[in-house]
Amino acid sequence: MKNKILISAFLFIGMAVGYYYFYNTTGNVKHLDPISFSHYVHTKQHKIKCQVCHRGVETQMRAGIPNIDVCSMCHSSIIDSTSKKEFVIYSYVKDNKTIPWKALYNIPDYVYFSHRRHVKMGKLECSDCHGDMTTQTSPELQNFTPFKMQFCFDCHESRGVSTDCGNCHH
Amino acid sequence: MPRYGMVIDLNKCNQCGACVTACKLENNVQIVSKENADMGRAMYWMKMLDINYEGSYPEIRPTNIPMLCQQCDEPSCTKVCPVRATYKRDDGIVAQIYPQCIGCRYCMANCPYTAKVFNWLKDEQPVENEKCYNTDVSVRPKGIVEKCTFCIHRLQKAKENAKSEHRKLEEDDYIPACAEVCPSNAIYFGDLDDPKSQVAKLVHDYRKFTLQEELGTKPKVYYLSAKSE
Amino acid sequence: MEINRREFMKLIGGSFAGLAIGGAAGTLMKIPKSMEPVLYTGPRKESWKLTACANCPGGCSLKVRLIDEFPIQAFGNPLSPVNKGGICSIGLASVASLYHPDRLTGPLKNVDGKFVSITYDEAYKILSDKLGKILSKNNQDNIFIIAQTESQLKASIFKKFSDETGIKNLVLDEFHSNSIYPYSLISDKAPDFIDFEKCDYLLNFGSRMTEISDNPLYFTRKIIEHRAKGYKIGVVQPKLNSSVAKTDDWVPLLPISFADFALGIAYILIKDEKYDKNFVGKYFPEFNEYKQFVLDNYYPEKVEELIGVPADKILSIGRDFEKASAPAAYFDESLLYSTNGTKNAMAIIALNALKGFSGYGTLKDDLLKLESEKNPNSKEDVTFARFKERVADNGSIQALLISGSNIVFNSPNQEELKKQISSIPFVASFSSFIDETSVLANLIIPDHDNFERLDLLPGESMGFPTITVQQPIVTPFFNTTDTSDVFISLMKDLKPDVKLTYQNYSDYLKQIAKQLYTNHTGILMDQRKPTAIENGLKKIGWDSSQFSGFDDFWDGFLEAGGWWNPYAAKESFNPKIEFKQKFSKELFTSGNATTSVSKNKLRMNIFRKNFDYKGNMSIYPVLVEQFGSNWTVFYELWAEINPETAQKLSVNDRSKVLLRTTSGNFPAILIYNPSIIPGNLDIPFGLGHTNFGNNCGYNPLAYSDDLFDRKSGKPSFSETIIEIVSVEKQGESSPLAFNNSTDKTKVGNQDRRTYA
Amino acid sequence: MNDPQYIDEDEVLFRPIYETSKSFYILAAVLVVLLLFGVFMYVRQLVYGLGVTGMNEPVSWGFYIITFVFFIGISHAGTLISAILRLSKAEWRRPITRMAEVITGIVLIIGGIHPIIDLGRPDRILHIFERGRLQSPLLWDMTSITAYFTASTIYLYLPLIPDIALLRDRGGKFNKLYRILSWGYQGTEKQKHVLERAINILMVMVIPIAISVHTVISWIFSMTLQPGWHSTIFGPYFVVGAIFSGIAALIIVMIVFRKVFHFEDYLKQIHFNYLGTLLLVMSLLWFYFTFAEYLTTFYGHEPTEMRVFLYKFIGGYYPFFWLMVICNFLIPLIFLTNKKLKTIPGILVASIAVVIGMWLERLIIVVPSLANPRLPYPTGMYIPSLTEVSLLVAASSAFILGFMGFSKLFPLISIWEIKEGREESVRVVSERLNEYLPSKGHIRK
Repeated sequence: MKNKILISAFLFIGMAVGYYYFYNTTGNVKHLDPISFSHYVHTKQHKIKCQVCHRGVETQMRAGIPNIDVCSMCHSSIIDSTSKKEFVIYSYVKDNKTIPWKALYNIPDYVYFSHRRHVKMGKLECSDCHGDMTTQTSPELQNFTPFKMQFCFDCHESRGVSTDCGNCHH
Repeated sequence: MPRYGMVIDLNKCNQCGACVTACKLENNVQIVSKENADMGRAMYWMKMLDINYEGSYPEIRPTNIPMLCQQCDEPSCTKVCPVRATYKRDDGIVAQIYPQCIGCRYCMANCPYTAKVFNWLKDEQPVENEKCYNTDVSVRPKGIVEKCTFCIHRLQKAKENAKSEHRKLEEDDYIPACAEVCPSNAIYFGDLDDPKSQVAKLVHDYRKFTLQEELGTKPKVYYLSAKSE
Repeated sequence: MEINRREFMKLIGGSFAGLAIGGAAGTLMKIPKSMEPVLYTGPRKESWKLTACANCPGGCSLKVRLIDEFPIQAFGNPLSPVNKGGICSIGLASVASLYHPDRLTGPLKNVDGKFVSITYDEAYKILSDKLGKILSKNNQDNIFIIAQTESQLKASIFKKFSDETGIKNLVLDEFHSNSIYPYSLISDKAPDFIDFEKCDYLLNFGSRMTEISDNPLYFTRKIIEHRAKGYKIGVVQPKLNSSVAKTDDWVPLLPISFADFALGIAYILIKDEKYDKNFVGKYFPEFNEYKQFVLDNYYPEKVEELIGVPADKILSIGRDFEKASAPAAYFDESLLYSTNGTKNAMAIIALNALKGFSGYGTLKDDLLKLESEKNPNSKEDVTFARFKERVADNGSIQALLISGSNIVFNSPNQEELKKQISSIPFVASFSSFIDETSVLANLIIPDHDNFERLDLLPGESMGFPTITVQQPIVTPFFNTTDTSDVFISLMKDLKPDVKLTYQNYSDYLKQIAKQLYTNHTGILMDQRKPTAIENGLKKIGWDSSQFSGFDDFWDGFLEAGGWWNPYAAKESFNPKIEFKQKFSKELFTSGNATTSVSKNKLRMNIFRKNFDYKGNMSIYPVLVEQFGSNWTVFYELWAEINPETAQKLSVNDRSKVLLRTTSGNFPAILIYNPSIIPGNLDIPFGLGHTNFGNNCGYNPLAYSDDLFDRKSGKPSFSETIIEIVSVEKQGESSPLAFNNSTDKTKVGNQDRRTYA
Repeated sequence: MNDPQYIDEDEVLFRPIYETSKSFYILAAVLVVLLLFGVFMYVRQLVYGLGVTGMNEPVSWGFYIITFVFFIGISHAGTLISAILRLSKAEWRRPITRMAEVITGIVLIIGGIHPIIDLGRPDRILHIFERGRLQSPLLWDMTSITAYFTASTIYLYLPLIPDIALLRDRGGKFNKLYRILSWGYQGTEKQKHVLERAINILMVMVIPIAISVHTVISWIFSMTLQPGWHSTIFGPYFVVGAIFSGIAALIIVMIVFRKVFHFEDYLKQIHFNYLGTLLLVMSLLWFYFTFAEYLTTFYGHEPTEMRVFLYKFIGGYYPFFWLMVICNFLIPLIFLTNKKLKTIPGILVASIAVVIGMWLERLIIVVPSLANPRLPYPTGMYIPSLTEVSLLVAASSAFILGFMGFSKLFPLISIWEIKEGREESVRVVSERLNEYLPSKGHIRK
């Protein structure tokens, strides 16, 4: 009897988990990038600013994920021949191939979100939403923040920014 | 706070239909198949309302009206929405929040202008149109209600651009697609509360009328009748 | 609580089953519609580029929106004097053609009825070998070129080609040249524009000025202004369409009787002696004969008897025309779509001559020195009529080159024409699609899309010269070639001794543009507002713009999207009118328009919709859906009928009917429209493509009788007798092509050729 | 409770629980198939979208909303009738109340699901709770239906407790279930007293809730600006219609079970006569409301209203309109006023006609108004698709299945009330009569 209850409980939990997992696709999707990119090396060691690679962050809606046109600025030749990683990036640059980065932060198409507005005009730090990337030595596997509307909402409310639905949804 | 409104001069409109096309393309409005169109599910946020004829042959002239969401000041659709998927913004635009909508179609039933459309089926767009989707506007999934929003995505962008240039939003910054493309400049758009704007002047024109005035919905889309005398 | 192995397995199984059920439910409930945006990972950088719309002769400047270098939307360029930010439906939709799944991705060769992909070099070799062989046997007369292009510069390349190679049979099926064609028959030149500054009465004969004309958007604005000034507009049109809706007088008349009407108006002018005696004496040598002819035959009552327009209507319009100080009787290409087309045009030109062409103007200087004008022997244009004669004469044409024209779709009697064309030994097409015509070709070398091509679109219809640049805003997606380049290299290969000052088409365009630079006139279509001093300087033809050199000018030209000269000198239009034939009853006997249509025999009046004059609207899904949306008819052909006529025939509104002409039966939905001429059945043109686009509906032209204007060869749109055979049951509908367009991207091994 | 006398007396009422015939299984199988087909069609609708229905642009509500209003209407059978009868101490109510209450319970579930079926995005149903807006009549509706469902379920359950106790004491299958559900009811005086009090409180409570439910449903329509809907009498009109269809459904259920389970001793001609009279009264009342509604429309002659009016009377929906009038008014009038026809089969015919007629009435209310919008937009035609029809069939089979299931678990006629009636009602009624009848001595004096 008790086991039956237990089994049905498991069944129910399984259903809930499955439903949630398949229904809820925004965020928390594990994936692997083709290159084990280290933010730490770039930002801390080489003192490169975020907007150098994420070029649209202050001028555009999208910050943009850099591709070989950006990478080749430094990696047009092998800088450190001992690094295996560098060979990988160089091979992409050499073959003029697009690096198949995986976008971790995806915003649904019905949301209007502009980096320029938040970074340039709203004077937010990158780390406010993305966490401190300068310490990351490998690509992130999880969103720093769950990009749910509540997250936007809390911030907007605490800063007294408009929370009118039509300002962000289209 | 502005109060956006539109004036359509029927004396200038020659029914070319550019506004209809522009609206469909700007807002990624679905193109439906023949079966659905025949059932009355063709989706138009802006449509040329059926032609009426005045007079008798050969002294006969068509009258028709480019019809869009009337953006009422007293909208009847927002009252009945159970989840606040449609509501009136402070600037007068009756917005439709797609991820909120549960698809009960109560607002459609209560719109005296039949201006709302519903996504009956999942969209199967022709490839050529899919590639030309406007990235500023979401593609609505099946099962939700949509309607003209005065191209609210253009307002979102215009506001940001104005702010980045440290100036106020000017009249030319924000204009819906239909008004932009109209070849005969029959569609005026602007702030009704700004006495300097053209729409504010035109709504006092003696030819002005609104649709279904008696219902008290106070549309913000005004028409200037075709009588020129 | 103890759990044994079995229980444990049950637990695991239970949770997995739960996962499966929940997952299935979750996926189901999610209602998967996360449309992967086309360029999802890109930075979605927005940019705007200017180009020109080449879908009609208007030459509107387009402002194209690109996301990550891919065009997605087109709007009107507000700085262009042509369209001032306005744009029509077809211009808006035009981006879609770039991504059309049916677009050809490279040259094709027809091998035993199947199209096989080949490289450009192979294709070019076949073409030049074939032409070289024919030319070497001095069979120039057996080669035909049919070219349709909105660009006069491209047309001049074709002319140059025909001059150099001696191929006289060049049919330029271009809106502009068609509209001035009737002038070439009776006068030494054609007017450039309606002078709206002077013109105070406009009588429009059959031109759909605001939709399908020389410059629809300009006319749209001008007609509103014209009326706002208090001037009248009269229209003689077979259908109450949007060009008529905002005018003062509408004379419902079929094109076949336009000449009678024009002569009726002329009668009033002559009788009232209100014509321009000065002009007539100077430029109209045969006036007395003309006068006598009109006075004898076209008194209003007679005209009423002939064409059924009430005499008082003729009188009132005639009085309006004669009262006006600068009236213009306007017509354009549309007029030629009638068996009487050229005659009508001549009568209208004569009518204008009575008022000294005072409503028209012309530019003092020719805008550009085009290539072909150096050769006077290309004056005489070959028309479709000649092609029809020759193609009917089996075996006499050895090669046919078709560029930009879908003649099969645009002709009546299509089955016959198809047979005739496929009997030609060598047919080369430069179409981007496998359309009704190119399916018959042996060789297809696809042209660029409008957004991938460099071209200049000059225009003079506004009273000042404009040149809009059509420039490549994307690098060509596929292995396509600009047709002009093909012809230029053909010219070089076939006639090696020809000295060309340019290597390719863009060189040629630069040469032309250099004329603008060296002339130092006009301004670019950019935002710079010239000062008063600059204005003064420009008026006398001195350009103060500081360009460091031609390259600088060229860059600015491309960036601004065009050039115009608002200060161009105009002059009034004084042509010499010479009727080569004497006025005679044979020339001006009216068509049998008034012969009463018996019982259920109706006149089929084909009309064009949606700015679509080439019949290629079908490749834009958004326009196809919108085609009949005013009548809530979708993806289907409809026929409009006057309710009174319909009641006599006892057919109901919105009933499905089967229509019969001598060429066959086709279904349509009958629609009551009180503005239709009684006895007419108005059917839209544009649907019914069998090879590309949305192959829905029917092409009424395919069912028309083979009637055409004997001079220009243009098919008649309004003279076929049609019959309502039966009222069909509901349910039958034409197939819709949306869903089966998946495999069309692979064009190479398709079996589309029906005539092997 | 082991007294054999009682068991013998009402044994026929227990029999359906213990004896199941072959035809029961066959019927159940058929109904389950129909139900599953409906479920399949619904899943299909989930996958392809609401486009699989026949709804379209102006006619954005169809069968689902009609069925919803119809089923919620039928739910009034139950609680309202049984509560009113209980309240008025009508002794003939005793064998009826249980069935009436069961109808309410089952039908409310089925009806309540329909708005969800109608949603374009059922996965977002929780938005109603998260971000609900009280301005929307839809939300009032949801609140009142939930309240009504809760109240009526309890109202069904409470009078069931003594019977469950009886079943528990008899032993046999489902004993565990009965033990849990009977809450240790032993029939002591105190328990009886508490139970009766609870029933009394609930029966007073249920009546306003029930009336509010249908009024609120009518408000979904009458709060809008649509011609043909924007009417003040919609509230009472809907309530009357609801009770009307409820009684008809109750009569059908009673006649069917009387025949199937041989309840002839309990459900006698007199019950049907009384209910038939009630049905006749409601029919007349319904006609009065309908007449008033359409006469004012016709007399006022407001163009948009007239378009809807004419659409119903002579336009596209005229067959349905006149069929509704025949079903709801003429047939009941003929069968229920004529003594010869007012037999049990006659009453059955009238009731079936009324059920069909009332469904048509909902159709007549919902569709023509939507099909004739105010602006001269091409009017829409509504033709239901297979999905909608199969879901209607599935809803009906669910209703029957629910009843069949209930009959296998619990007695369909309240045994303890019958018993109580047999024991006490003669005394109670005579006492009551004596209270308000003038005594014989009075006359003499």
